[in-house]
This record gives sequence, structure tokens and C-alpha cells, in this order.
Amino acid sequence: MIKVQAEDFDIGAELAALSEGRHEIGGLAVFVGLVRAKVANDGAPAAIDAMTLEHYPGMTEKMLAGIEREAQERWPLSASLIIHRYGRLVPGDRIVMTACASAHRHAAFEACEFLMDWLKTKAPFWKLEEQDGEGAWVDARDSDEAARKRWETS
Amino acid sequence: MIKVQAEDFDIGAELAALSEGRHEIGGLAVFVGLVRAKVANDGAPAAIDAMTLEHYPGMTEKMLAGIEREAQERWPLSASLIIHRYGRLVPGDRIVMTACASAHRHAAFEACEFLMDWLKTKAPFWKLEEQDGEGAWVDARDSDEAARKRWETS
Amino acid sequence: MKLLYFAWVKTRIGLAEEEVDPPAEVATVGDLMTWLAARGPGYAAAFAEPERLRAAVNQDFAQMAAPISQSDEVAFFPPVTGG
Amino acid sequence: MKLLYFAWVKTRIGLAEEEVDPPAEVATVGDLMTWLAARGPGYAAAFAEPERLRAAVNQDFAQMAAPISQSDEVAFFPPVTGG
Repeated sequence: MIKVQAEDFDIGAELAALSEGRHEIGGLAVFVGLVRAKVANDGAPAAIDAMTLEHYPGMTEKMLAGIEREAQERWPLSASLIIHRYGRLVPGDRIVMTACASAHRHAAFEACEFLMDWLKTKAPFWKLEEQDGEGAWVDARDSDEAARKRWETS
Repeated sequence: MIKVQAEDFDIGAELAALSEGRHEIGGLAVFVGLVRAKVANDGAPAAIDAMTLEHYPGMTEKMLAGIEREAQERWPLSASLIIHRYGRLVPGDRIVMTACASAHRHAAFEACEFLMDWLKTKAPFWKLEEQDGEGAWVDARDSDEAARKRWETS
Repeated sequence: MKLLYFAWVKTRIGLAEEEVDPPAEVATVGDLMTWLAARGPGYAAAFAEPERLRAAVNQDFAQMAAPISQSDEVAFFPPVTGG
Repeated sequence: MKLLYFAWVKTRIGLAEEEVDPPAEVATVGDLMTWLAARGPGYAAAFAEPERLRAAVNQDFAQMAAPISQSDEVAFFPPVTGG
């Protein structure tokens, strides 16, 4: 399931809905991304007051659905979920959540990390950080691209 | 943080408490284990009505604290949490939760999976499954021992 | 042809989206970038470093050599930074 | 010496815990198992397959050869199945 929304989400309620009545699910691997107060841009950490996540409506849903489908094909998942917020967020706010259920714990972990690595480089979101009233677009990190490349099949 | 309890837990509230005011935390890797309605014992799946988790009070806390300390030493974690329930549970109930926060997403995932793999083979819990009024102690799985061995350092 | 701009590409051009009607010889994403860059200083700044840009055609990532047609939706933006 | 039994070890012996006073030649975890196995049919059944058992001394996992003393807390149980 894919959710792209401005509103916050309740992790417990989302996971309960995902496994509701699905008693074959033995475990859920989950990742939750939060807005950090300090971010390293070009190596130097800077305190931020807020960030605004811009996205490309339509393409976002298409990319996230494609990433989820890819995970479903590569691992034996009984359920999966991607939630990504957009709009203005402050430090500590939840940004993103991925969750994968599988009978195999290791598969759930791998698929959940795969979702995060892929959406970091494939989902059309851009972060604008606010610091002392100035806005700065965040640069993409090479480490995210490297993380995604781990999952490439030749 | 270690919690051994009979009561259920609220995933969202636990994670919020873990990262409360900790604005350096950019992400949390989490695993939640649930009671499955069907379990494969000796290969054949059987429907269960409930299970009772017995544990060794004192040793449980000691082992879980040791496992958490080991994870803290091996990965750069800013926070971690292990919750394990005991007592009678029915299919769909939450049994266990592990969570790790790190500035590095991959480290958070690895540490979270490490906690699960280790507690599966090191934490003194035993599952008694009830089926049609009969109780049967669950056998340990070789795959859990194999999963733990992955993390051994020579 | 519908064009969409995001993040600093949008900021530099000063538009989030527009309709354009490029000449027939603008056949690829790369051609379109060259054609747009000549439309004014904001465009020139946005397309000054093509290697820092990504493009999508009809909401799928597209390479510079990808063909485009009048009915396409084409978007330009920096590498994504979500998650 | 305080002994604790869990899961089917407890069920077979019919006790969750007890105090025992083994003779001085019972010096290791393995010695204790042999000594306990002779205490009755429930004990014999519980300790019939030592390779299926695990032991802890003072709440740490212990091997068969681990030494024990009167003031120790010793527990016997099957391989753990939590999580």
C-alpha cells in the first residue's frame, strides 16, 4: 500500500491495519524516518529550523508503487506499506515509513531496507531546508546512490 | 532500554518515547513479532488457539541487556529498545519489538536484525502452544541458530 | 507539450509549469534542454549544468536521448532527496 | 543450591524450583545432571537426552563442564524459543 500525504501518521495504527486479521503474519520489519535538527551538507553539520518537502504528484505515486511491486517480486512478502509525507516539517517530525511483513524475518528486513534505499533515489521528493529564514535545497548524497546500487541485479 | 512485561505495548508511543527530544535521530529501524495462527512444527503447519510464553525472570533481563550492549558496541546507535512479553497470547498479538536509531540507516537495520537474531537464541523464553486444548512446547529451530551465527566475530 | 519544474530548477526559471510548443527539430530530452536554455537568463541558469539535472517523460525517469512528442509531459529537476 | 526448571524440563520433573544439597563430588553442571537423573523417573525423563538441554549458572549460559558450588543458582531448560 502507498500513501502520499501531508498529514502525520500513527505508526502503531498503520501497522495494526496492515496486519489486521492477517494471522499468518509473524513479523514486520519497519523503518521510520524523522526530520533531524542538524544535517550534514557538504560535511559540515548545520542546525535547521524546518524543512519543506516538495514532490511531483502523480510521478511520486507511480514510482512508489513501482518500488513496492519490485520488492513484492523479489521477496516473499505477505504485506507492505510505504507512507511518505510532503509539506513543511520541523525537527522530530515523521517523514517516511516503510514496512514489510514476511514469514521470513530476514526477507522482511531486506525488503524494508530495499524500499528505503530505492525511494531515496527514485521517488521524486526534494527537501528545502530552512535555517535562519534562508532556504536551501538539499543536495543528493552519493551514499544513497551507492546504497541503491547494492540491490541491482545484473 | 529493556522491557519485559505481560502487558501489550503501543508501538507508536514506544518509538515516540525513544526519540522524544532526540532531534539528532534521523531514522529508526524496527521489528515487531506477532503470534501466528499457524506454525510449522516439524514441517507440517498446525493451527494454534493460543500460546503461553514462559521465561526466566532475572536471566531474561540480564541476557537482553547484554544483547543490547553488544549491539551498542558493534554499531553507532543513538538509541535502542527491546520489549518482550510473556504470558498467554493469542494469534495476532504482539510478542516482541526491537528498535534501533542511528544516523546511518544501514547500521540501524543491521543492529535491529542482530537484536532479533540474538534474542531468538539467547533470551530465556519458551513457547507453549495450545491446540484443541493440548499444550505442546515449541522446538527450537536450526534456522534461528544459523541466523545468530552470521553475526559471530572470529 | 506540458513542462514541469521542481526544486531549484523551478526557483531559477521562476515557474512551476508551462505549456510550450518547440519546433519539430527538438526531438529528444537533450534537445529540449538546449532549446529551453536559450529562452532567457533564468532558463540558462537552470540548464547550465545538465549533469546536475534529471528528467522525466510522462512521469518516468528519462535519459537525455529519450524521444519526446507534443503530447508528452516532461519534467526537469535535481536528483531526488526524499526519504 | 537453588535449582530452577523451565518448559518441558519443569513439566517432566513436576517442579519449577527446589533447593538441593548434592555431595561434594558433584562439581560440574554435568555431574549435577547425572546426580539429578538418579532422583526418580521424572528426573530421569527430564535428563534422558542431555544434548537437548541447556543450563545456566547464576543466570548465564553454562557448559556441562562448568564448575558449580553450593551458593549457585542453576537452571535447566530446553533451547530457547522466544522472539
